[in-house]
Amino acid sequence: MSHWMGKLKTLLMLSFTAIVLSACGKENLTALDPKGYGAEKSMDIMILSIVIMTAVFIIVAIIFTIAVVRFREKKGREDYIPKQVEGNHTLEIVWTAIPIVLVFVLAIPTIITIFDLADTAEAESSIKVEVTGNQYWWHFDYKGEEIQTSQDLYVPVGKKVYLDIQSSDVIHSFWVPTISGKMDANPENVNTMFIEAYEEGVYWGKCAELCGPSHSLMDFKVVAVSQDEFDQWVEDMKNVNPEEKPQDAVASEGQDLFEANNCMACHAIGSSPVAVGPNLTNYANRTAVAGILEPTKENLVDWIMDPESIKPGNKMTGNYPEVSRDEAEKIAEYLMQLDHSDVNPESAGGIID
Amino acid sequence: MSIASTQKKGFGAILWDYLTTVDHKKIGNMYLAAGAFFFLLGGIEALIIRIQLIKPENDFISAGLYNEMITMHGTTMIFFAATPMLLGFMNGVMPLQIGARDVAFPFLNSLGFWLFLLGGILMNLSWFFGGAPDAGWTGYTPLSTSSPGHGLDYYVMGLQLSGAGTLMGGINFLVTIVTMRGPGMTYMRMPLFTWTTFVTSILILFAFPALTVGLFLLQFDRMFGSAFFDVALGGNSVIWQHLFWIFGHPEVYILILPAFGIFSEIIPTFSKKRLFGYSSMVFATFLIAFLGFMVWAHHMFTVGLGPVANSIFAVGTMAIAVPTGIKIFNWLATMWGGSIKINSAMLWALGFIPSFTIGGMTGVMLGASTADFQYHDTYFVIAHFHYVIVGGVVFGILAGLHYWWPKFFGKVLNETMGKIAFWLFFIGFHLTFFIQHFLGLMGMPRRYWVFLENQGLDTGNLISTIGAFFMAAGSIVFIINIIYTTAKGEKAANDPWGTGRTLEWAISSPAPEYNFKQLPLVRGLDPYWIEKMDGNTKMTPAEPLDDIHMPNGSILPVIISIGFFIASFGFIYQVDNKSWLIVLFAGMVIAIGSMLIRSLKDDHGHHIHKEDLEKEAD
Amino acid sequence: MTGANINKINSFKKQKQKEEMKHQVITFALMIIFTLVAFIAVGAGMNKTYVIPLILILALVQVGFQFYYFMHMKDKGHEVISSLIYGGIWIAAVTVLTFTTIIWW
Amino acid sequence: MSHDHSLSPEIHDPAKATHEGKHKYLGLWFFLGGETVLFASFFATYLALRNSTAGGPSSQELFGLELVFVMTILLLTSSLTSVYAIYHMKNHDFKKMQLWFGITALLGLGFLGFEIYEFTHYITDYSFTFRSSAFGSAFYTLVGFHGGHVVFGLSWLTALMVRNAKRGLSLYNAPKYNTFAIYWHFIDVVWVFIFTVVYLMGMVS
Ligand code: HEA
Ligand code: HEA
Ligand code: HEC
Ligand code: CUA
Ligand SMILES: [Cu+2]
Repeated sequence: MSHWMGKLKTLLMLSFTAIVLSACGKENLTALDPKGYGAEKSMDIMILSIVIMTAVFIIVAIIFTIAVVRFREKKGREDYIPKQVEGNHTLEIVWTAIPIVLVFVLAIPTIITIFDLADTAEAESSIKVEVTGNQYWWHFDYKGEEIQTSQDLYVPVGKKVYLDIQSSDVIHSFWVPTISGKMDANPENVNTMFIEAYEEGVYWGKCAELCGPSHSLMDFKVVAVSQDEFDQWVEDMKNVNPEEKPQDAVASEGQDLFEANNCMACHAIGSSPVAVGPNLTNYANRTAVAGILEPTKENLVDWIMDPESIKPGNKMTGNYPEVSRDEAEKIAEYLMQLDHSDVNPESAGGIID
Repeated sequence: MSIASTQKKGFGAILWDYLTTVDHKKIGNMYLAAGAFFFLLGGIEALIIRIQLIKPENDFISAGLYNEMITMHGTTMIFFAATPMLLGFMNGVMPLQIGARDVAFPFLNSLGFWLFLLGGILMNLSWFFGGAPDAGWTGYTPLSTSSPGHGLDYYVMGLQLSGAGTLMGGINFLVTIVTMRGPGMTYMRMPLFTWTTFVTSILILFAFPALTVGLFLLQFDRMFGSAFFDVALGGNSVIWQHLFWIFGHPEVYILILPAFGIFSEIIPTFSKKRLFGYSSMVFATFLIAFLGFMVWAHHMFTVGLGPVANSIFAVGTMAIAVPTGIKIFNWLATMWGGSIKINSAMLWALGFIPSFTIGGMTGVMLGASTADFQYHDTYFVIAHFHYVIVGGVVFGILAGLHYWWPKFFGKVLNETMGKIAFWLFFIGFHLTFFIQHFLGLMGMPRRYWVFLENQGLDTGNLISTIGAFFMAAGSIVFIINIIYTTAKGEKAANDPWGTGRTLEWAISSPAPEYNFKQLPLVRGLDPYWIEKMDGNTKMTPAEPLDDIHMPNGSILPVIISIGFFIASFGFIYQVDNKSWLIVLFAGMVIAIGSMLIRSLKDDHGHHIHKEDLEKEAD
Repeated sequence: MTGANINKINSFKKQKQKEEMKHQVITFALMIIFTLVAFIAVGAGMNKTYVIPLILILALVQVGFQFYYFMHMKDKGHEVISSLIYGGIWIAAVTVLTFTTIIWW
Repeated sequence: MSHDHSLSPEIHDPAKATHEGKHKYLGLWFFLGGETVLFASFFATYLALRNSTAGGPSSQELFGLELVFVMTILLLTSSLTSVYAIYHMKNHDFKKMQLWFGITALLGLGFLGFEIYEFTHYITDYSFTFRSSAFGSAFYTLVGFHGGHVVFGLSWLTALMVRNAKRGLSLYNAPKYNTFAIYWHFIDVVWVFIFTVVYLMGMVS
């Protein structure tokens, strides 16, 4: 019996380690490979707690195993009545005291990091972005810069960026696992949190609070670029001219259609307070269409023609005149040519797919 | 069994008997049956969830339906499966354990059950009337106030009904334990399951009102235009979260404490050894309950309550590890030096210890607020609470079912099938939920209808889904076992395990209507064991044989509950059309009218006569 | 027991009840006074920082009177009851404290 | 349980006289423990929302001392009259007990009348309703739930008095009256907090 048991065990162990190793998950999405300040602090506490937990679990497992193996009812001694032990004070004190100590060991660093992460001392001197969660997309408003973007949040590497997070409708939660833990976007108050990316990259963001049918599709990105590139990007974004005519005819027609179909009522290009729908400035450099689809023209056309099939319950569906495929293609062409900056996801190392 | 059942009854008579019964054992069985039904329902919903997540971007069910599915899965499992099944055990076992003939409020007991059942049915009817609630079992505002359709209205009314029922149960058990302990049954001689029933009832008493208030506010906002959660009129959505979790966290201890009680009965019985550290077990139970009220905001670490609040609640949360640890180690010490017999009931108990310990530890990890910024609302949390709930509560329920089945139904469940069911379920359970810890940390938030391709989440989700089917297989084997045992099983002895320690094993299986012909004299902890060790086969009676006073059955609880059930529809639909107010009033008239009848009509109960009792065998 | 005995006991009991009733009336009078003080304090436009703690304390004392005298919580056989009520009050206090501190606006 | 009925063949301590009475008495007390949390939740919600007037009338503009004072005195007095009723119950004077409970009911009714007047006053003269603002919702809900408890108490008392009018006092109904009295005091307790926290504090800040 023990023969095949042993083999089974090794097999299990092997597959387990295989899973765990491959299981750090996707780089730039996983929380297990932190590349930002908040994520790193969380990781420290995680590691500390896992060490404590593993130790305690091993102790429990050992006592458990010995008890079950050694004190099984013996054949032929079914009538044996063990001694009826009432308790043992020393033991009971030991297994009360040790967990208390362990809890303290975990609690103190936890409290220190809680206050560390809530520190807003540098908020005034840092970049500030107003983050608004909307049913199924994120809006970013760079304070004092007149820059508005949606879905892609550009930040400089190695700098604290303070986010003032709020919601325009239901509760959402802003989460970029590799960079930082999450913070809720509430409708009635502003939560402030800072993020700091250590490395350049395009990091996945997720909405972590149930917010309706398309909650699972409310992805966004943090694009961390070097300070120089960031400055460049800010400069470019400030100089966007929303009226600018595209070069080629198709795109130009697209622009007219964009206006004719009332898209402007919800979508701004350039810095404009309109925020019913995502700001479409610099659309050519978007990491994704509607947050989740690959940034191709076909996907964009699909979106414009039938957003409902892509994001159920989104707030664009049904609020604009029907567009034909031909029209949609033209609009897409126009949007795909909105290239307002040379700093783009590629500058941060590209979207990892 | 009792006098009445010696004659064969027709189906109608049996049905009437159950509709009108105020017998705590029958009510207990009904709680178990209804809870099991809802467990299967919730389980099927779980399977649908897992099928949807079997591969990336699956479209097995639509996004809206998925949200309904998780909401109904969570709500059904917590409120209509786990809680009632545990109430079933309390009803069926606790009065026997303290040597009582009945509970303090038999009528209220029945009313509580029917309110729960109709609440559960009401909520599930939403599937057929335009869609189930879809804001998660936590129903966070303003998503829940703005959710279109009537799903959330069903959620409010269903929970309100069943919550009222549960509250009645809690008060009933408290009074029963305080006033109806038999001769010699002092507090510190009460079996642990009775203790946990007591403490759980206190938790119910103090936790459910917060939910009631929260639901009222939600109901008023949705149905009568108030502005508690309407930000434009100064409302505040965080109030709901606080009220929900002031209830919600104690609720998880309402689930786990009775399960702890069950294990504290089973482990000594099958280790043939008294429970190690009885008094510290009692103390730990109280401490868990007390701390349980002081930690609710650990569900709200990311809400933005500020570092001070987060620190306080983090420390409070971690502190619960201490009393729970005391319990774990006491169980281990009980087995240590014992003579452990491993049958199905014990197997579930043994499976519980490591599984729950893992779940508890991830709980403490979640309590470390800084780390929770990463865990929160991901599959790590899903993994945590299924480890404690399935590995703790469901294992506890299954252990209890195997253990007390003979006492409830007079037959011993089949051992072979019991073991097969355990192993299938146990393996499936770890397969499903262990991997979810990693899924969460790899960036998979919870309540996700789909996960995207190429995010490294495929394998984990596949394994998880496979595990769920193992659990389903285990459940099916258990169902077959029940059917088989009912049809073919042998009649059980009073003390089928031979090592029973508490009073319920001193009487016949199933227990007679009046429980104890003569109330037994309790001489210490584990009274039946004491008598057996002294060579007695029976408890010493503490009173001469006499007439036994019994409460009368009544159909009113059913009618009252139906009245409120009807009124609920009035509440729900008067939003669309004011003429539904008629239904509301009609329902209320039925309910309140029946309550009046109940209070104005004297009901002194009846007696079972001494002469009839003498005819009955022991 | 003889009839005379019962009568004796009864008159003894009556006496005791009269006494208790006297206490009840005193309690009531105090409650009315507390209420008056609270209303006057507010009506007279006293400073907010003093008035709020004052009226809260008056309310608490009054409620104590209700529980202990009118509702007999001071009597024997109320041990379980009072521990439960205290439990309820504790949770009530924690709830109110949170809602007045960590809920914004 | 308690076999010392010898001392009191009558209804000296209705809370312990019969099993059923004892159960009811304890059950009600435990229920009140739950009610404490229930009202605490309402109070807490009110405190969190009392300044959320959304431009509508605020507590200072609305509340007046006189009305609340009269209501308070009515309810407090009704507490005392119910104590008198119980006093007479313990002395086996059924008639007087009914009388004092009758007065209790009238005082409660008076309180309720004023409350209804107060609400209509706010609604008609200030257009301050349940839907005006979060403050409005919280105010009417808290005070209204208390009022609902008064209504329930009055119905309970009426039912008891009518049902037992011809039956006199017995070991069967004495515990019922006694249990009611405890409930009635609790309603008073809640009101003490309402007039303090809602009205008085509302007028100061
Ligand atoms: C039966 C149900 C049950 C039980 C018993 C528990 C027990 C615990 N839970 Fe859990 N929990 C849930 C059900 C339960 N939970 C549910 C349903 C949710 C999610 C709700 C939702 O959002 O939908 C949740 C969520 C949840 C969260 C919020 C996570 C989030 O949303 O971000 C947290 C955070 O602190 C938490 C903590 C704990 C802790 C510390 C315990 C402790 O009680 C555990 C104590 C036990 C042990 C620690 C093991 C034994 C001890 C020892 C062997 C001693 C030595 C140990 C140490 C020194 C560490 N739980
Ligand atoms: C008591 C509580 C309880 C129990 C027992 C379970 C049991 C299970 N739960 Fe769940 N679960 C919750 C409480 C519970 N759960 C809660 C509160 C949530 C959160 C909801 C929310 O986010 O709002 C949740 C959420 C939740 C999710 C996350 C969904 C999401 O966030 O998107 C998942 C996913 O895997 C899951 C899976 C499971 C599985 C596989 C089981 C299995 O253990 C189930 C095993 C049982 C069966 C498989 C049944 C077998 C039935 C049959 C075989 C049918 C036979 C048929 C007939 C006889 C007709 N549950
Ligand atoms: C009622 C307002 C509204 C109108 C009108 C509207 N949209 Fe949108 N649009 C939205 C919203 C809201 C979203 C975000 C949807 C989501 O992600 O949930 C969106 C998303 C988009 C996106 C994806 C943005 C991104 O970040 O990738 C594109 C492209 C788009 N709309 C194009 C158009 C075009 C073209 C039209 C006109 C034909 C149009 N929209 C009309 C509201 C509107
Ligand atoms: Cu936004 Cu989920
Ligand atoms: Cu919790």
